Amino acid sequence: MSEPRPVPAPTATSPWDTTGYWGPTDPEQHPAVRLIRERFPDALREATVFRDEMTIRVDRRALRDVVEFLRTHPELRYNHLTDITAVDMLYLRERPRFDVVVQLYSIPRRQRLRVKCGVDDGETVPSLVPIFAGANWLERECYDMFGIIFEGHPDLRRILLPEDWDEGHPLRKDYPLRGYRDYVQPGFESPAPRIRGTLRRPGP
Amino acid sequence: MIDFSQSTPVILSEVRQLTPTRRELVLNMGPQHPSTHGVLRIRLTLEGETVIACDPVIGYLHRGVEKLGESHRYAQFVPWTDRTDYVAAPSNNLGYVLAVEKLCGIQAPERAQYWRMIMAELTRLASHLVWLGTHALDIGALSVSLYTFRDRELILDIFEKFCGARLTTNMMEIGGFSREIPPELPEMVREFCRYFPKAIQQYEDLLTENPIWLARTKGVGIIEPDVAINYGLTGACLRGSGVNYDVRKAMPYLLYDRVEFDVPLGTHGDVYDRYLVRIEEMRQSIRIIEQCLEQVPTDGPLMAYESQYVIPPHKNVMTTAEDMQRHFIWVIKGFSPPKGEVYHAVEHSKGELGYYIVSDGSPIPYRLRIRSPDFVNLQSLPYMAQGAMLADIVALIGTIDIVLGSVDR
Amino acid sequence: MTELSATHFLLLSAALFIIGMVGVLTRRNILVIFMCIELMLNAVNVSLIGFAWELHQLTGQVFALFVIAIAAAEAVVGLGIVMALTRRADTVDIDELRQLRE
Amino acid sequence: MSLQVLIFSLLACVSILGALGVVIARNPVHSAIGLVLSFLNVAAIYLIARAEFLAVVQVIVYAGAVIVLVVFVTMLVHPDDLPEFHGRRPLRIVTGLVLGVALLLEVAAAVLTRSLSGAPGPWTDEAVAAVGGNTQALGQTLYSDYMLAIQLTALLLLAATIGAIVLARPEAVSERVAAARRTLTISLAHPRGLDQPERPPALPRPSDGQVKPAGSGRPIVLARSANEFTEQPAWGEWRTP
Amino acid sequence: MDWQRLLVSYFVGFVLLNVLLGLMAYMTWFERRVLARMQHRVGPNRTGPFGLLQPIADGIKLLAKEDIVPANADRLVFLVAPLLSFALAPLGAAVIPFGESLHLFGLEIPLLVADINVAVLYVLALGSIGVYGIILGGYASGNRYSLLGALRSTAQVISYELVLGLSLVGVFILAGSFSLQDILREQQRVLVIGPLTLPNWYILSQPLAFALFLIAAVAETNRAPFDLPEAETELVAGYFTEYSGFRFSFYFLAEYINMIVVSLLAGTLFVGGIDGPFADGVWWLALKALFFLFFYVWLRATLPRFRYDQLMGLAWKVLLPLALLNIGLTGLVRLWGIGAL
Repeated sequence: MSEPRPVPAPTATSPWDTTGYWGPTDPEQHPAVRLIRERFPDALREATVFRDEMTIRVDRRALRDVVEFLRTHPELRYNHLTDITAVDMLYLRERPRFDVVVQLYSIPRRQRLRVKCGVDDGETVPSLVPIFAGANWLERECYDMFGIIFEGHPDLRRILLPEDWDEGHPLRKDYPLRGYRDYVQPGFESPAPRIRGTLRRPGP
Repeated sequence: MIDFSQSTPVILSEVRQLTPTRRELVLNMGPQHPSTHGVLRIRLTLEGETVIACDPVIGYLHRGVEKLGESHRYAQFVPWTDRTDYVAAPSNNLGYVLAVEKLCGIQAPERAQYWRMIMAELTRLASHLVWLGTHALDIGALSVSLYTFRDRELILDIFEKFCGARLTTNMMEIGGFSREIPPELPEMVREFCRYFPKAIQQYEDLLTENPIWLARTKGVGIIEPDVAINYGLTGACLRGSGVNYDVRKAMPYLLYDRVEFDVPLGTHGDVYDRYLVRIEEMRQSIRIIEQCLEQVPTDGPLMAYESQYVIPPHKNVMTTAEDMQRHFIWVIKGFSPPKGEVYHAVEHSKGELGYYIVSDGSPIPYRLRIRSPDFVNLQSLPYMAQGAMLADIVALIGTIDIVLGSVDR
Repeated sequence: MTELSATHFLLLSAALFIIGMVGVLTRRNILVIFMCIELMLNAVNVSLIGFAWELHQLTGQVFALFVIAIAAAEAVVGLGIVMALTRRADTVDIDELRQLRE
Repeated sequence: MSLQVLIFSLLACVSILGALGVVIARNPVHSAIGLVLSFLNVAAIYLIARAEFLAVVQVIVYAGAVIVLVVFVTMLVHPDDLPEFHGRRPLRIVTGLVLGVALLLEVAAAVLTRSLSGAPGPWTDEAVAAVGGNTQALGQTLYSDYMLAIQLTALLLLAATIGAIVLARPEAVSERVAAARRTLTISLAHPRGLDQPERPPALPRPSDGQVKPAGSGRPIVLARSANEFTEQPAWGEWRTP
Repeated sequence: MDWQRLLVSYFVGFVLLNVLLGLMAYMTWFERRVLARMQHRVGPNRTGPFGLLQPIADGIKLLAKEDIVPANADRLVFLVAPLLSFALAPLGAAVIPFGESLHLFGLEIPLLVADINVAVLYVLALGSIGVYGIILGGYASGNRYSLLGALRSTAQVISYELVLGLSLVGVFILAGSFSLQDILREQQRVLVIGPLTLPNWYILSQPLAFALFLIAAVAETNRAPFDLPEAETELVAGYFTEYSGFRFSFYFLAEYINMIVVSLLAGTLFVGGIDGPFADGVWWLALKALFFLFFYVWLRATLPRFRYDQLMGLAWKVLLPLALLNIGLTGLVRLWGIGAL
């Protein structure tokens, strides 16, 4: 049995590289990169393109300012917050541990943009809630799943997991797939014996 | 002229703790409640019947689909997408499959793309029918729900003919379709397209001019366009407010740039407008399906067979050693897309459904994020519920069109 | 007392009236006081009807009718006052602010 | 003892028990149940006294409207909000009881030793039957001899209605919502916050070909391309004034 | 002699009660079948021929269910409230005339339990007492949905009873009596307008009152589109959320019996009751009542539900002024003798 054929490298002719929905594929040509470089020379870390998707990495402290700038600048107008999420980079790099990923979309210009910032455990990211009301639940979900603290969020509490969930943040890479222990519903701690097919309710 | 795209700035007032005064009544609506469309729970603070505060509590159907995605191979995850928005499974499949194809840099053949469009639009119809039925039922119109579910059966029959399953279809495959289209399917779809406009007319006869329906929906749950954008709404919730954002038009995927259709926009942004918009969307979907049926080639490949990322054709597996090996590896080990990250969105029946995939070059996604539309749309419920009556809450939940499997993932 | 006479009615009326009066004097819940007042008004009606019956007069019934009408009016106003009072007693911040301003 | 007296005594006893229930029950709703019981029995006693119309009116007005309203208010208000008229002082209770018993004895003595006075009226049973029944007889009396009184009663009811409406009028909903917006945020991260945006000038209407009448005089706009209505929404009225 | 009449009355009442209960059971069957037809369904068709045994099966099922009392319920009130509702429901039928007297075994058996001269007021009084079953049940359940349902019901019933009563005043003015016998007798006369010969049914002379009565009656019986006290999509089941088993079935029975009684009343008051072409008789009343019952089901299949404030607004801002207008017009017509045909 022979080795499988190696995976071919994606070619530039792939149909996905020319959609144009993310602006120019050359970072130098991209208006967002150019304007951020002018406005926030210190904050811009890098700009990368994969499959025509433009990703800008900024300093975490400048995230809110950059997004606000992207939203209000008349040439950019990324006015629609599509998504906020995070990636646990535990197995991919040393530090910082997480990437916070913000997907933006400009309704009038019909272009997307991805803004990223790295954040380590214990560090905070400025919340986007003062700019986008829609960031509320998305940031809560990030906090719930990764434990990333968003500074300035008005109501940072768990959203998908129960409020009394005390065992860390499940989308972290070091979180076991089946959890640390079986979840026991409060009030059902002792195994209830089944009597004649019905579940006996535990007493008060 | 206002600069509409730069919506009004958000000024945060202080957070109100949900401790009721004595005049107020806290009502826990859900998670087991007939009209919260599943296991949504809403903590309502009422004064009389007027809603003072509204705090949706979600997560009762959280199954950790994203975490599961990080432990399944790419092709194995497709059935999981069915389970997120279970009333519109093929659209979920489509979003995920397109994201993986983008990550791999492959594209399905033209014929498969047309059939994907047909199936996606049929899914939109099925999902809108479920929405219309439950929405009308919430407001008290009993019969509409039975009519819509009757017609949804026809769509599910088409799905069953196409892939054997009705609800969780697992229909799309990475690279196209590996099985031939059943020969009688086009006629079935055509028959449905001939029938369905009459059904829409029937629903409209019951609701559109009904004075009680108007009283219950007009002027209720208004979202201004700037607020809608600020909340990140998509789908009919955004278009009901008059903002033209439809992923099919704005950034066409598949072959949506080859078909003609209009994007309906509301003019008042209330529950009634979102109802009108969705009704019109159903008509436009029929238009798209009819055009697709005209344009789709009758034969041709359905799968990007030449690629490494797709399952080899069944016939070749049986006859050639090389394809048998490929098949074996594909099934046992999966395939490894290049390192990178992609975000791909499709216009789901509820809004923009996006899949954000980070690949580290292994056969398993490093991170798989589902941007579900109703999760984001549901955030606008407290805004709409402000000062509404208790009975409006069910209309508002209905108008957002949530499926808790998709909200909680 | 073997035949029914106005005396029976008067005794019943007296009993109801005095129970109502004791209620007004001893209870502190305004709604119960309110009900006791209704009870007293009703007791008056009983005696009116009793007399009307014994004397073959309709005047008693007419007066009872007026008493009922007045009781209804009284109930409406009284309950309105209760509602207004509770609204005032329960001060949400808005009310306090308004009171401070004035 | 005739059957009539027996029935009367039975009804009177239940009625008094109900009345006692009003005074004794701790829960105002239980008090109301007692009151309804008492009223229903009194209505039955009215039937014995040949006052059918009054019996029905008693049920409709007292049991069906007044007490229902009381129960309604009881369920609506929080008991702690109710103003307290006087404290639970035992002295007052004892005084009330003693006073009540004394008065009862006094009145009973007066009633039992009374000498009948007053001339019998014309409305014997036969006379009532001749005009068609109690209702008709009452109506004739009411609308001839007591015309002014009934007009005054109507006026009184009108005044009471207006007074009650004024008293119980809630703040207008819009006012309440505005107050809520001022002091409390309904949603966390409310997009409007404190400021109301300025009312923008009239927006350009979409061209007629795109406007499709959809229902109830309201159009929807059909966007043909992706570029329209992205800068400006197809928003008919920005906000109704 | 008096004792004999009393016994006969009791007997007629007993028969009527049983007939009503049977009718109520088959009303549920009728509603389910008709609703199913309107919704492209089949409805119950497995229990017996055409599903005719379905109500019996339902009854057995409900009786066999556990009778649950919630922990924080007001126990006594909770237990008594459904009985109250149920006990009051059939009483209204006692004053409805089902025909002339029968002569059997030398006895005169009137097809009417009680002829009282305030019959219509009596029915209204029963309606106003009947609301206690709902209020107390909702209050005693110790559940917020129930409480909201009870509050809604209170406000709704008070408002619509007013409309119901006022809509009937026109009929009283024309008939000059509260007695259903008299009203019926008035309607049996023949109205001759030129070449036309019409029955003197009050639906012809009081169409506005009839419409108002119909609307208010639907609201009074808490049926769609006025079924707010039990709006299942908002309040789960409103005031009977916590009820189960036979206590639930009491509320259910009461609702359907109320529907039947109101239909009979509408048939008697406005369309001539037992009066009809060919041969007068109880079948005409049954036919008319059946039409009203069908109307109930029809409404339920067609219309969405009102909102609470819209419901109250409808009662006080639309129906009440219309009812007053109707009274004024009828009074004027009566006064000037035009109506004395």
